[in-house]
Amino acid sequence: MESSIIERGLDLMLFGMGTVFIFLTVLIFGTAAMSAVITRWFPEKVIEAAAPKKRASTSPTMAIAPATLSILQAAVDKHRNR
Amino acid sequence: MESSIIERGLDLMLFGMGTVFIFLTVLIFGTAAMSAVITRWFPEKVIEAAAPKKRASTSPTMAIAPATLSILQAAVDKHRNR
Amino acid sequence: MESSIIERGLDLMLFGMGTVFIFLTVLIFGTAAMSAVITRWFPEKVIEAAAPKKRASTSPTMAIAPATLSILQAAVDKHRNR
Amino acid sequence: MENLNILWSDSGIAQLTFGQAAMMLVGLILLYLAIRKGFEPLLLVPIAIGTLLVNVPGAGFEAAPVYDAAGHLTSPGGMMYYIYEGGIATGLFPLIIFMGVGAMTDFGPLLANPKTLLLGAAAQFGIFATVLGAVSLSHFGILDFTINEAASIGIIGGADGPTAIFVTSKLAPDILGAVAVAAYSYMALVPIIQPPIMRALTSESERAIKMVQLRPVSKTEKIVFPLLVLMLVAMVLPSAAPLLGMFCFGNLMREAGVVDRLSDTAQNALINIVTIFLGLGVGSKMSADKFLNWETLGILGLGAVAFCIGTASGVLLAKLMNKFSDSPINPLIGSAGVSAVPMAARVSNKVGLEANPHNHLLMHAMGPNVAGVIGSAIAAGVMISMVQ
Amino acid sequence: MENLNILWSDSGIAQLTFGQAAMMLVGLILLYLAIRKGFEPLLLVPIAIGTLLVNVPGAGFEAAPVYDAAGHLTSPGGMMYYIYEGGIATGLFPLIIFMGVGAMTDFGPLLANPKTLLLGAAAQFGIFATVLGAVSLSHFGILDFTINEAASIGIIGGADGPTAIFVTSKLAPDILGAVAVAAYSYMALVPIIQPPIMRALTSESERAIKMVQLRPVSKTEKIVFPLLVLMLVAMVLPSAAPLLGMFCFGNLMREAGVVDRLSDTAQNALINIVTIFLGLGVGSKMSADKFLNWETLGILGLGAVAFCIGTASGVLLAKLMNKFSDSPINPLIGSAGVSAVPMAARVSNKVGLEANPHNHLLMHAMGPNVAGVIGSAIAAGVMISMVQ
Amino acid sequence: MENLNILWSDSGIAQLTFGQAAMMLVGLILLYLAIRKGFEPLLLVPIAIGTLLVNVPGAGFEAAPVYDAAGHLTSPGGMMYYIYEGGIATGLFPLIIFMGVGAMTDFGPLLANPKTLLLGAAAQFGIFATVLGAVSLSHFGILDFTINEAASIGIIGGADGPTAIFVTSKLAPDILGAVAVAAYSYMALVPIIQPPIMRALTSESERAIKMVQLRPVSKTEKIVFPLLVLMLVAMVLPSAAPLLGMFCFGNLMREAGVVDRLSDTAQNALINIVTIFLGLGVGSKMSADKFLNWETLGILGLGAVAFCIGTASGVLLAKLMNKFSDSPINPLIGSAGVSAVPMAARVSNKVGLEANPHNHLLMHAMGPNVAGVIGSAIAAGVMISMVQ
Ligand code: NA
Ligand code: NA
Ligand code: NA
Repeated sequence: MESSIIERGLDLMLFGMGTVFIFLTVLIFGTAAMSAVITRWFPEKVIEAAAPKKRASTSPTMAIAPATLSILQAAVDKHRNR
Repeated sequence: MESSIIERGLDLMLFGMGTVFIFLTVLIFGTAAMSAVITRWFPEKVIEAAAPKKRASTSPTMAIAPATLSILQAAVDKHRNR
Repeated sequence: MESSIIERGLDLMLFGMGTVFIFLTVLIFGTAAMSAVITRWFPEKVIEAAAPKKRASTSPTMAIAPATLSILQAAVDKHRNR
Repeated sequence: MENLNILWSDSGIAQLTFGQAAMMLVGLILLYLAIRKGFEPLLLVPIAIGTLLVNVPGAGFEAAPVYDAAGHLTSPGGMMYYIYEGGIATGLFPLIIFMGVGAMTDFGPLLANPKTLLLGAAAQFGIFATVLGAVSLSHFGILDFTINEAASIGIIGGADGPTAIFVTSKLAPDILGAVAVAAYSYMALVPIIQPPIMRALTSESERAIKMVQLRPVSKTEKIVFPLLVLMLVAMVLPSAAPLLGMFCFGNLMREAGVVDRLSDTAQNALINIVTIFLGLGVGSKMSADKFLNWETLGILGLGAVAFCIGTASGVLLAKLMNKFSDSPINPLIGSAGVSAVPMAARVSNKVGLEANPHNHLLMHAMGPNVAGVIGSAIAAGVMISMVQ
Repeated sequence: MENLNILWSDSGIAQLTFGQAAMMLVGLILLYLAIRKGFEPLLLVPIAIGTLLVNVPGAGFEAAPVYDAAGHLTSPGGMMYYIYEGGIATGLFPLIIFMGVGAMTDFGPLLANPKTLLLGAAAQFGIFATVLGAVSLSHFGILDFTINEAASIGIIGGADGPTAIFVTSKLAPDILGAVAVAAYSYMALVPIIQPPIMRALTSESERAIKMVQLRPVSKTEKIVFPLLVLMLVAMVLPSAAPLLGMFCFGNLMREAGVVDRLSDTAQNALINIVTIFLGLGVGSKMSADKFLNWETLGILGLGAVAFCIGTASGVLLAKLMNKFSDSPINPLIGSAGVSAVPMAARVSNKVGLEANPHNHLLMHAMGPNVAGVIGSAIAAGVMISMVQ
Repeated sequence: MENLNILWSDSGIAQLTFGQAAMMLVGLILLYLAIRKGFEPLLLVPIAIGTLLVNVPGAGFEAAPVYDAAGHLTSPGGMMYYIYEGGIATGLFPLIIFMGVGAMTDFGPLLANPKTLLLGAAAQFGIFATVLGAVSLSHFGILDFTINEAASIGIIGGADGPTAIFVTSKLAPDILGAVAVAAYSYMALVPIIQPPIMRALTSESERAIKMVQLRPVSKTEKIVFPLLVLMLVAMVLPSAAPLLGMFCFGNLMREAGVVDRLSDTAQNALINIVTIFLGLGVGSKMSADKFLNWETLGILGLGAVAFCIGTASGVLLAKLMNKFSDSPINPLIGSAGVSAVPMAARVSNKVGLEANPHNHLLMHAMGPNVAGVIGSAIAAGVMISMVQ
């Protein structure tokens, strides 16, 4: 009664893609709802224009951490203000 | 012959507070003696006025380590002296 | 039939020094060959005059990592160029 | 269809119990307190995430690895299992944290005025009074605490997170979650809990007392002091040697001046890494059966009592010392003896400034503040020695 | 003489097998690709060194420790044994890497335009199509893949290294080396693989479509979003909770703003340390008997197919969405749904600039790009749940 | 009363043995040497603290964990137990340190003048002469060393801490404390031990010899060299592959230019963390029964002899090479072949400047200096292969 490997592969595809799409669709609605709730009831000072230049990278390839850069920026700023 | 839990609690309190006080009292005398010995026989250039501004924090909440700050200070100083 | 400990020590010395000398001698020829091949067929812009001042230390005693220093240098340079 | 069944029966909703849902709510509340209210976020954020993860139905974060008869791994354990067994059951994580805290601690103010060590002793009264409270609740059948649990609850009053975790993981691991959450929460609440007690027990003129400036302390004294503490602990109370040994090691690295590389790492990369995993591991004990019961409420209540009694004891002894001391002692620095470094010292300073705007007590309060760390480590040693 | 024999019989040349020599060559090729060609060097350099070391004849890097009957250690294990068993068989290393990646990820662009999450779903079609391909090869007797291996091969198409390693170490550890090498190699080849497919499936005018600027996103949204993902995963697919839980934990540390110490360490010292050992540990599965066979060629081939199908699916769904959406959607951002963060988003941007020099798609492509990370973690959860 | 008894019988004074007191004194002396005299403090401070802690009577730092019949943990082990078993018995800590040292090493000067590798070979004669000395002492019944111990004592002459620890933990763990202390102490004493020997074996005119400036070395040579060493080790002496493999891995990360993140972490956070625990773990072998005996005096004495012979051998071979070489070779660079990087090279430079104030030998001495690291790792491999 073992299903063939092909059938198992088909099952994986059906249920896998199904789950992925259902999950991300639910997440779309959840995110939209969350944003609506927060924007309406918990408005805040906007922190950035969605284009986070300073911390944009999600790659592990950057050699200098954003934190280090901001420390350095602070050091330079501090000096400039003397 | 098991002592009741209340008795064990009382014991803990007596011996606990006793040990804490004895230990710290001995430490007071030990510290005073040590400081006296060092001040008399191993005098040194005083390094700070007991108000260590640069390294005062014992909290793990500070985002920048004192070492980093002093490195940066050195960098800025170095530049100023150019 | 166990060889005496002295014999084992002598063996260790003979084969040990032998291996060390053979290995490093082979490495000398290997290195020379490698350098010759690279210099002839894969020439490159020379990166340093074999006197790597910035990263010379192989000691773990240096408190500030070369990387940190170069970051700081960059910060100071950046400022100087303003 | 069968696959749909597998996915459904594996899904969280199908398996979610009421307890898990409630614990997830607890996790979210902790996150709110940590992020919005600033309650010791370095520990409470990882603890809260640990709470959320360990209550994900069917995710098996706590599962132990399974081996077959021949000793081969058939199923690896969950992440939380490895973190808890590797770092908390062994005691390694709290000890490494303590080393880092030692490397962040400056004993200068304490060395300049060593008698403030007594204030660090007095404030530990909160610990033992609470132990007595817990065993009384147990004796009268109100709540059901063993002596091990009572000792662990008392140590909340030490206002020192790693110490509380170290003791509780040894004596009563089942209440580790509640004890750690209480300890860190009350440490965060020090600015709210302490001032009323301090004001109630002191007069306006006492709060305005100016203390003489602290004498300079030499580098040699700072190097020798951690060794002195370590030798004394070794002679008097070896069960406190792991905690205080690592604390003094960290402090020695800081003051030695020749291993700044190691001191910096102990204060930064290493303590941060361990904090992340310590928090997750503590969170792994936040399961419904261990947290959702009346005992937890008792733990939270008793912990608050411990803080209050410790604060009061410190202030009262400082008042007494002021009577007999040559140099004036502002009673407000007594409350800093509970530790909660450096929050409690800042509270002393703030309440002092209210009474006298030119009276800066911060450095004077740092003495009892770090003495409180030593004091509660000693108290922890007594617990481990007498209870275990 | 006897000693000469020992040294000779212990020497590498005497013991070297053809397979080991070939695998050393593979290691050197990987190093060349990593160092000269820039193929994801952070992982491929340690993997390559691991490959070299584990194929040193007689060095025993993979040896398990030996205990006598009384349980005492008679011979310690090799370094690779400890690294693999401690960090990869337990799943800890990929999870810690995922936490660090979470701390490096900015969900801002995704939050500004949440419907791009669908593109991150579509691109996962490459995963499952490849699974089907692998089982077909097996069914027709061309290559011999089990369903576990097929699932692991498919996940290469997720373009997400830690996810691929996590799944494969659970489902089919024997092919871990080949799968990891394929995953990272193709991630590095994204700028070569994707553009032709993107150009073939879109018209010049589609590629020139300008998208409206993204709305600003508040700090609160960024804090709540990882929690939302975490709760949803907990309810729907607990088998994905380890991966996404740690990812969301890292992201929450980044956005919370109160634990920057921890976030910085997770993004730097911790992820670097774990990357070194993860790479070495993966390399320890690069032995001749596991790598030098036709199946590896099949894995490399199928992995490339997975990337292509994923890219195409993303672009095609983006085209479709553009038809029905109020605001215009440039189909080029669909290819970023495979993840390979941030390389794939940069490719979208570059191809877009060719069609319209004023059209900057980078931020718009970051949405599907990070959505692809979530998507492939979900796919991984399905695999683990249905296959294991 | 009973409780007083418990506290008293648990106290350190009641349990202190003479040996423990003496070992604590040894720990304090090591601290004095490390902090005041600057003796390799990075290792000696942690070793000294480990010595203090492990000799705290009754603290159980070395205790193994206890499990009941069902395999449940009834009593966790002591901190030192976990550190030693996890990092030293497995060999992981010295290997990780070696990786970090590799990432700190610049092979440029060696590549510019590869024949200085021979000096790194000659200086290892100290190792094997000392082995012979140790077995002779044993043969004549003066001290009682096994061949394993003799090999471990010899490796002190390699002037390379991690190598000495790696070999000794494998061959003769009981003398690990004494060997490590001797190795690091003599490395610190290089500026005192070497100059008299160097002056005695060379003439003023030899010491004044100027060497030709080193040729520039290309990036490619620096990348290929660690791989060349690694492949050669793999072919010739696999037992040296763990040490040299990790060393070359570290160096490759440094020179590759594409994994600077990893190289920086290997040189900083990671090596610092491991140094702390390696030191503590070595200290855990500093118990009275293992350290307070005549063998330890023998180890210290033989270690000094090894350094002297190694220094002399290096200088003598350099003299010989100067006779036959086209370009002049200053014999002072021969002493740097013992390794003790970079101290020994600085000593060569300093003694050279005394003879000729314009003669800077530092870079020329760095060649034999790093060659000495390779040389003693090879010697270590021979020991492990022939003795174990
Ligand atoms: Na305290
Ligand atoms: Na993906
Ligand atoms: Na050496």
